[in-house]
Amino acid sequence: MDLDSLIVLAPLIAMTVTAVTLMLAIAIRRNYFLVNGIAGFGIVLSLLLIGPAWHKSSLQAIPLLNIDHYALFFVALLLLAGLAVLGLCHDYFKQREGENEELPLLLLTALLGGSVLAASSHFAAMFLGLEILSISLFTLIGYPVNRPRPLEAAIKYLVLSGVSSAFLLMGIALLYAESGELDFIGIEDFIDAHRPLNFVMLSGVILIAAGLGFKLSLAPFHLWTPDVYEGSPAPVTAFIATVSKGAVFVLLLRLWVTTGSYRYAPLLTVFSFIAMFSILVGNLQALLQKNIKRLLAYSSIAHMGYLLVALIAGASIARPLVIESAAFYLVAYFITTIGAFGVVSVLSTPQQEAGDVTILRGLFWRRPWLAGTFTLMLLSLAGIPLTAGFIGKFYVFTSGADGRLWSLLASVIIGSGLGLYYYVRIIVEMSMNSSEEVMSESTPKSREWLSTVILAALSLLLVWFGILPGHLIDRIQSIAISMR
Amino acid sequence: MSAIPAEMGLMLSGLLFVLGLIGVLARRNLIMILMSLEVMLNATGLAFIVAGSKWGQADGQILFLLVLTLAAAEVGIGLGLALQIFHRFKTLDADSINQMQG
Amino acid sequence: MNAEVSPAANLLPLIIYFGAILLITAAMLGGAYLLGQRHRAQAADEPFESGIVPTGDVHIRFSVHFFLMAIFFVIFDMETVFLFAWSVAVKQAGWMGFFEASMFIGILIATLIYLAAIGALDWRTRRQRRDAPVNRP
Amino acid sequence: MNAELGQASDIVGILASVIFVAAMLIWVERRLLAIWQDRLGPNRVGPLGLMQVAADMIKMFFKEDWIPPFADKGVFVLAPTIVFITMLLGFAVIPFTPGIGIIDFNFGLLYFLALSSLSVYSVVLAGYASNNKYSLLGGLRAAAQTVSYEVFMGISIMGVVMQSGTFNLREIVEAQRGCWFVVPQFFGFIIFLIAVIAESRRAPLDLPEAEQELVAGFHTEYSGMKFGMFFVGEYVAIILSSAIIATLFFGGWLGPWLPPLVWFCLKTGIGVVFFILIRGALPRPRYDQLMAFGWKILLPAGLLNLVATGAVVLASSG
Amino acid sequence: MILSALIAVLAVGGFAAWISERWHPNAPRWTAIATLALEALLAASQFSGNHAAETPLPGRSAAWLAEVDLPWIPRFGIGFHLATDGLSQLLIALTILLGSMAASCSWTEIGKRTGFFYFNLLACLAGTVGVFLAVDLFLFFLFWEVMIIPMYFLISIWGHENRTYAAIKFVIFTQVSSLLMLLSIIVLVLVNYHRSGAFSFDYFALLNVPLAPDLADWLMLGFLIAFTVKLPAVPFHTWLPDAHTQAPTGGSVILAGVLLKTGAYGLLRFVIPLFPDAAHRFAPIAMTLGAVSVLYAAMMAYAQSDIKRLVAYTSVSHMGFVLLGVFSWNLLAIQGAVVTMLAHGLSAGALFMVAGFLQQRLHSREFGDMGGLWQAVPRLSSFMLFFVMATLGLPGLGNFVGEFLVLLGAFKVNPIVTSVAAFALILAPVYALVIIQKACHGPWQNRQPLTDCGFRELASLGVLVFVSVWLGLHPQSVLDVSAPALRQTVLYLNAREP
Repeated sequence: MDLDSLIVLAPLIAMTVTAVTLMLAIAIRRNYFLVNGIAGFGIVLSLLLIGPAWHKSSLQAIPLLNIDHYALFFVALLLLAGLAVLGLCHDYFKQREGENEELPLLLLTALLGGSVLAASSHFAAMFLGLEILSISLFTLIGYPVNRPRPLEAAIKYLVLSGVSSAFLLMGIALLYAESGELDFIGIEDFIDAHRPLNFVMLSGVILIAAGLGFKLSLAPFHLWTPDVYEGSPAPVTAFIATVSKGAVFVLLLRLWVTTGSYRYAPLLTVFSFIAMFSILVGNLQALLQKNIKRLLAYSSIAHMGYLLVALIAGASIARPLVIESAAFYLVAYFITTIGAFGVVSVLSTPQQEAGDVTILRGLFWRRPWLAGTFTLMLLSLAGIPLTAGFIGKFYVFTSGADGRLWSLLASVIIGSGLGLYYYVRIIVEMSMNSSEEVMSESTPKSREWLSTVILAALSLLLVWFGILPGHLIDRIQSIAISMR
Repeated sequence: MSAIPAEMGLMLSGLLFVLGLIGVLARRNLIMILMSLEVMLNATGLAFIVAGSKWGQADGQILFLLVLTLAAAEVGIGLGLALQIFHRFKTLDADSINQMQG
Repeated sequence: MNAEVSPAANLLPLIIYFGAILLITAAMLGGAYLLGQRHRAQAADEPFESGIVPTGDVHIRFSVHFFLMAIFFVIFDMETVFLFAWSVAVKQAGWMGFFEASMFIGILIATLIYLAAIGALDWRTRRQRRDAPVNRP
Repeated sequence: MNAELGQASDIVGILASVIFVAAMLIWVERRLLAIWQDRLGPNRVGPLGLMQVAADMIKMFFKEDWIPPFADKGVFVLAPTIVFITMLLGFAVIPFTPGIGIIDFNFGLLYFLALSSLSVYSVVLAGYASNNKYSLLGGLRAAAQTVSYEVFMGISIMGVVMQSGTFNLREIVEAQRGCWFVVPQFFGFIIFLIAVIAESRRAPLDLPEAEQELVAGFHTEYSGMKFGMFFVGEYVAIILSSAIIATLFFGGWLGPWLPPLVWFCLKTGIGVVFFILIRGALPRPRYDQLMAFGWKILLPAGLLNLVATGAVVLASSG
Repeated sequence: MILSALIAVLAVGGFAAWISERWHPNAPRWTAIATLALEALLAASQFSGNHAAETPLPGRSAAWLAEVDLPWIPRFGIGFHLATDGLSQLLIALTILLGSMAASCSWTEIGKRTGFFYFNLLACLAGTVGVFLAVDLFLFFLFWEVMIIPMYFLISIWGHENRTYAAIKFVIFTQVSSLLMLLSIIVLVLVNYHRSGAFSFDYFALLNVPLAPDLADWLMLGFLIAFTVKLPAVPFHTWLPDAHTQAPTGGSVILAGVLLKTGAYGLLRFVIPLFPDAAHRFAPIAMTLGAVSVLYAAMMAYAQSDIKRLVAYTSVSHMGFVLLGVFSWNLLAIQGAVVTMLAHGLSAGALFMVAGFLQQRLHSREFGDMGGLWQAVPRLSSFMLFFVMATLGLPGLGNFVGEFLVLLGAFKVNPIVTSVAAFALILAPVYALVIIQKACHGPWQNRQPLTDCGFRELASLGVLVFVSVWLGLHPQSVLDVSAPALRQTVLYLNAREP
């Protein structure tokens, strides 16, 4: 390992060092603001270090990690998301009793895991990243231990995530037994040499798909999602929905593209069914929900389905377009989801987690800016123009149409229609006249200025990328082309 | 271990894996579920060892160590959560903990 | 190990040794069972609690520290495994490996400091802690 | 592979002598303690009370083989055999002399560590199966103590492994031709010594069975031969620990003039006597002190020792 | 640049209206009026500056009068490309007129959150103007969607009792259908991309893409469904009665007067030029749908007891004429369709205004609560009578001209369907009479006296009467403006026909 590799790895190292520093800082003195400050500083530092890494990033730093532009772009995205979530957490947990200093620490380790995942080019790294991420998430979800819901969510997530990890590992083991390779590139060579898909390989790949499907909450494996979303503290939910899923998707995309799994037609069929299923099930179930977080959970299932459409389209369209579509969609999805859960987080009080839709009634007239932000986020989720979500959906449509996936596109359209119904229903709820007793509720504004800043920034980004996506597209295009 | 064919080892680990999965699905006690989870993870560990020895590489064993670490971490947090759950719900029965539905 | 000798043959002495130990154990227990006297008395069938009549349930609630200790053990024991691997290969791994291992150990020690600071390693009861607050690290 | 190892004579000889010595230790310990405490000790049965062991043995065989009706019977019987068997099994890898020993195992040290951790089952199961509050608490204490010190034990001897570059106990002995490892690995030795005492739950670290608090801890409900197994198991553990210490830190069979076997027995014997001396000399710490000491001092010390050793090994190997 | 200003003024005015509520609750109203006045000035200067084919754009056919073309998302060849021809000019003029009407009739009706109301109103108008101007398909789609959301807010916040249901239905119908259109656009672009190697969403670049017949059919269908939903034609019309009925008066006016026209505009601007062959194959079905709409909606109108609902069904009926005309494939019928669009915008808008004024006074839209209005509010009733007559196609008013031209043109192509549609000329008086009879005649049964039209109402309705009469008496002025554009459309048809 020489200096160059060190530079390339610097963002990850910075995160690790920050995490350890945080731990020691807590050991010396518990101070919520200090700890949050250090964490924020660490994330910003990592973000800054991405700059030098970007110029050196053509090399495979260590055998396990391939820190190319693709990885760095997503690491940056994850870090930014982490920063936003950290801000939301700061306001959310400020008022809550208990020792909340460890939260940023866990957030950092989870981010580290996600970043490793985004950069991994080897099953061992992938496994490590995934587990660092998941294990941090267990604790993050169950962080408010004195409330039953988070506990329930945490144990559910733990068990199901454990099962999915086991699936994933078994799949990797089977692949390894068959090919003798744990490297993505090695697997590609293997696939090159032995075209037919035998039983062991197939079961291995299916198990891996199931394992990743769990983490992405794709349809037959989605059962944990609503409960976990509902039970987790709102900022943590934002984290799960974005960083965790995003990192896994980034990995899935790299796995597919580098190993050339597109060659196996049966896999495409399986994935198509998963995508269709996710879109339909997610949207249909979301129709029935009365709880915002559950609703967003089902909607995120559907969104993962949309993303998968872009992935599947890769079988027959140019590779850069696939990566471009997925990347833009992810960016839009990140902004939107964090924004939406950010609003939920701001609405939550230490006494009561914002959940039921009725809590939104009349929000437009009580807190117009908050309601406006939420509306914007919902419109973006629904894919209405002038928001980033629309450009994302446009990308999905383009790649799907280019790949001639008509049935999938049909389900995307049906899903969007259904989606519109429940998104709009929330907007309706917000624009209803609220009863007077709710009106009189005090709105302590000063305590959540950080959340306000974050939400404002997210809204601006959302509209900016919706109206002038050119810059982002250029950047994404360059990473899409640079990926081997 | 060259005396034992790799297929047998894989089958054994597959069997353990399925047993663990059945345990996770069928058991109602949280501790039992966690234990079944461990069985699943260890089954994958076995599969790695078998695969590694089939190719004569150390990679399988290294991954086995990683799997063990994961299992340890998972069970650590899992038991911690189980303790809190028992403290709060006065039970470890998975069905009575399941309050969120829909 | 010698590659030509099959593992089973290699382990043969150990297996015989194990068999012998089992035999001895069985002989000791079996002999005692056969030779031992029998008697019945009412008090003998009660759990021993320093000579008084046992009270309460056996399933007492015990300190959460036992539990913490179990978790720490599981985690730290796993970490030592990695150190074991480094120990045998310390020369092959070279200085690079040394730095990596030092980082690993550094993080472990940082964790220990953290655990000590939050009081997770403090077994004293609340009363003991109150009586001797100076001792607190 | 050393073809001389693992002969039938080795197996029988080792087994017999270990059990014999362990039994004799009952007498030795009582005599020695008595001497240090300025009293007589067992001296009625046979010359110097030497036949005391035989008498105890016979007594045990004829005592009632009592299994409490409230106990979990299968586990209750199983528990004492575990410690007995695992400790005896530990001798399989001990390199008595270049030609004596049961097996030459490449991972001998790991094997020893594995067996010594298995012995914790014995106390936990005994505590659980007895269905007695004292037993349960004792068992838990024992478990916590044993597993904690196991971590430090493993780490403390890794310095030795580093210097010799192997887990094979025979090669470790050979590596000490120049200098006994007790010199460069003095810290490791101290940690290991403490860990071993805690591991075998000997006084002064016998908190799990501290009679003032817990009657007799996990073996409160045991009597007769099953109690005897715990009892003998403990002595076997002492011998095993001494043998390992001799092997790892004091050059095993190495030594001038005398034959290897004698050297080995001598070193082991000194170790055993030292253990007994410690029991007689030191007071028992409080349980929280014991645990805190382990985690807060021994573990970091062990880790630092490891780092330092690594640096030294690397520096000296160029 | 005036073209971009046309959109920007409305958008900025909308925000200004929203913010101005802070100082005075009345300020948004004046801001809206001022914005619309400015918009009218801009439009007038734009349209008078280059009249009817005198200044053709270089490289474009004669019909195009002005354009703005800025790069926007170069990755996909998307540009901010606006252009105008006679057709869009007419529709923009209609939009501005009805926008002012909507602003005026909301003056007293909307008491709460006026800022946000006028913001939505103006935003919706901005979107509509954008739709009429955009010649980049991506941009068109964008404006198409943008005009829906404010309208949704208008209905769901200020609407009547059943507003939530109506608003959601409206959004879902229009959105899902527009997604089909988006898909068609993308596929069309991709076909062009694979042929030429460059992405382009430009209308002019996509005009001459050769398509396989069945692909063309599917793509055309995607556009057609989006436009017929908006139009609406019969199978897709069910959102309209709900939306119109539940919307506040201003919303109804915009919805009926302007938004429906975007569907017809889309047919003329996109469906026929982009897919002439496919459209031609589809023409008989479309005409049948048109005829069915005409008749079915007229019959439904007859059965209504809610005045706004009745007017809503008459809209469907009139839009059936438009569909019929557009697919009749000759200049006469298409001209008729355009005139019908304008005339219907005026008459239906006015009727919704009347209905709104009545509701403000009676707090009901049911005919059962009316009757005898002649005595109570004579001026309002006479306006009502006038516009009902306009709706049923009284000669001398705009609707008559439009329907007559459509039937005339369509008869040449498909006599049977045309004859069936002509039945509507009989049905229309029937429902018209229903309105007059139930609402105006009979005894003034009840209750407190009502105030008749105020100056504001009088002025607004008066303007509409004037324009309507002018359209009926001097349709040639309108026909002249739209002729070059429509002739171009017909040219596409004839060029492609085998």
